[in-house]
Amino acid sequence: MINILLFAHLQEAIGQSQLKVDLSDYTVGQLKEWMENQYPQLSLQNMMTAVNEEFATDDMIVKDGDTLAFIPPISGG
Amino acid sequence: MINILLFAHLQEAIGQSQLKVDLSDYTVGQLKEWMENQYPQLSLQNMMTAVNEEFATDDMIVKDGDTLAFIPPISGG
Amino acid sequence: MSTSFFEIVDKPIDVEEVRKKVVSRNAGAITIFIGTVREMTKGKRTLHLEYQAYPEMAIKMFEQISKEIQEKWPEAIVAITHRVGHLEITDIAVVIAVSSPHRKIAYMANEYAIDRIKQIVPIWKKEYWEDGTEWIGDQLENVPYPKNLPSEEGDRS
Amino acid sequence: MSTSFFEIVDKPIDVEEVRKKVVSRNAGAITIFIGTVREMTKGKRTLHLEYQAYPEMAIKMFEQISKEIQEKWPEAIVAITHRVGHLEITDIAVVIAVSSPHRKIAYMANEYAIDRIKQIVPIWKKEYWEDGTEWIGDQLENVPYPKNLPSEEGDRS
Repeated sequence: MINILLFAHLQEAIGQSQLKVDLSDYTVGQLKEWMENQYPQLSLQNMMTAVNEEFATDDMIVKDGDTLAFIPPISGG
Repeated sequence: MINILLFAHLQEAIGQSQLKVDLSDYTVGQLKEWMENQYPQLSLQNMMTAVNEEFATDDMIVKDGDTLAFIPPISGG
Repeated sequence: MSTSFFEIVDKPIDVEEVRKKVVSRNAGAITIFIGTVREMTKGKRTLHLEYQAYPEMAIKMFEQISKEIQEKWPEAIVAITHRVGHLEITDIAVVIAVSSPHRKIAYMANEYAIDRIKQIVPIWKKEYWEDGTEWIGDQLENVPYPKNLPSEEGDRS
Repeated sequence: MSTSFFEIVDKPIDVEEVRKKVVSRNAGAITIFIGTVREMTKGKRTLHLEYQAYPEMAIKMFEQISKEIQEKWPEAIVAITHRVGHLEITDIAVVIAVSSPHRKIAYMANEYAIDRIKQIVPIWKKEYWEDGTEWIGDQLENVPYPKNLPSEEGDRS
């Protein structure tokens, strides 16, 4: 089970801020594809991601219990 | 009559913060010399001065009613 | 009163509280940056804003920025508080306080902090205009994101 | 509550009061510089300080600095308050607040203001150490003035 977090327009696009999915040992890139198949309204290919609150690359493997967050271009400050 | 203001170590050196003197139409430079004659403990040759709250040069003439201030090197902020 | 140097809050930020965190007997200078909600941007009138954060990660990124500053300027002390939720014009979105023995470093470290916040801290701003809303993306390159801009005809400029 | 943007005061400075003077609906950034009394300078321990000003001229010079800033950065708004009298370690000597639509100018104008204060505003600082006192002169060149330094042997460094 991995925990997926969505923010900003991604959250609004699918009407959810958090998903729990049974997909451990996928890479970040594979999870992006899986999400886009489930939610065709999402475009995640160039989206930054974080695994367990640290920025991650597409080839990183997401393990059971991890939290994956999609990080849209930020605009704080 | 002109009004002379002294600050910081100059004020402490002569024990006065203000003098009223009957010396109109002296230049700033001449007033520096006059002050040094009156108070040999003062060294004013390279001292900045202000006339009526604006920086002034040594050749400026100080008129009756003016305020002349000696401005030691500043250290505010 | 919180003792944490890095906070995400959903209430108005008390600037004095952030300043007091960096007070030090060895500080000759404190710089404070305050990001406020501006009404007009390129001729378009903002009505209000909404900020959203990924708080756990945002705090970690604030700590990373502080670590980077410590490496560059070991004597600098940094505190950062960012607000989330609904903000009105002139409201304070972020406060960065930096103290240092000398002022040059206090300015440089402070500006470094806000530049890095805009690069790596997961916080998002949603603009509310008279004719629409938009989650703003990547202000660094001034590229709106995604494409959901109010029409040009609606501009007040 | 004073409405003047430039003040010399003999009581503790309220940073919030200075900040509020520059709040503007068009400001996206406010920078604040706070000069505080530092304990150690080059290994010498300061016990406390005394500041003296030529207030009428100091206010005029603050206004001149503000005018210079307006010429360089027309959208910047500046407020400055400097304290005089007896100050303890960590006490606030000066507060400079600058608001601007964009942050870069708020930083630049703020730093410009403190640099100019140290050049043209008639305010003097007297240091009290354990082994003597001195009216500090011309910090820009780090030249003590006049020659009345405590002996080197007295240093705690």
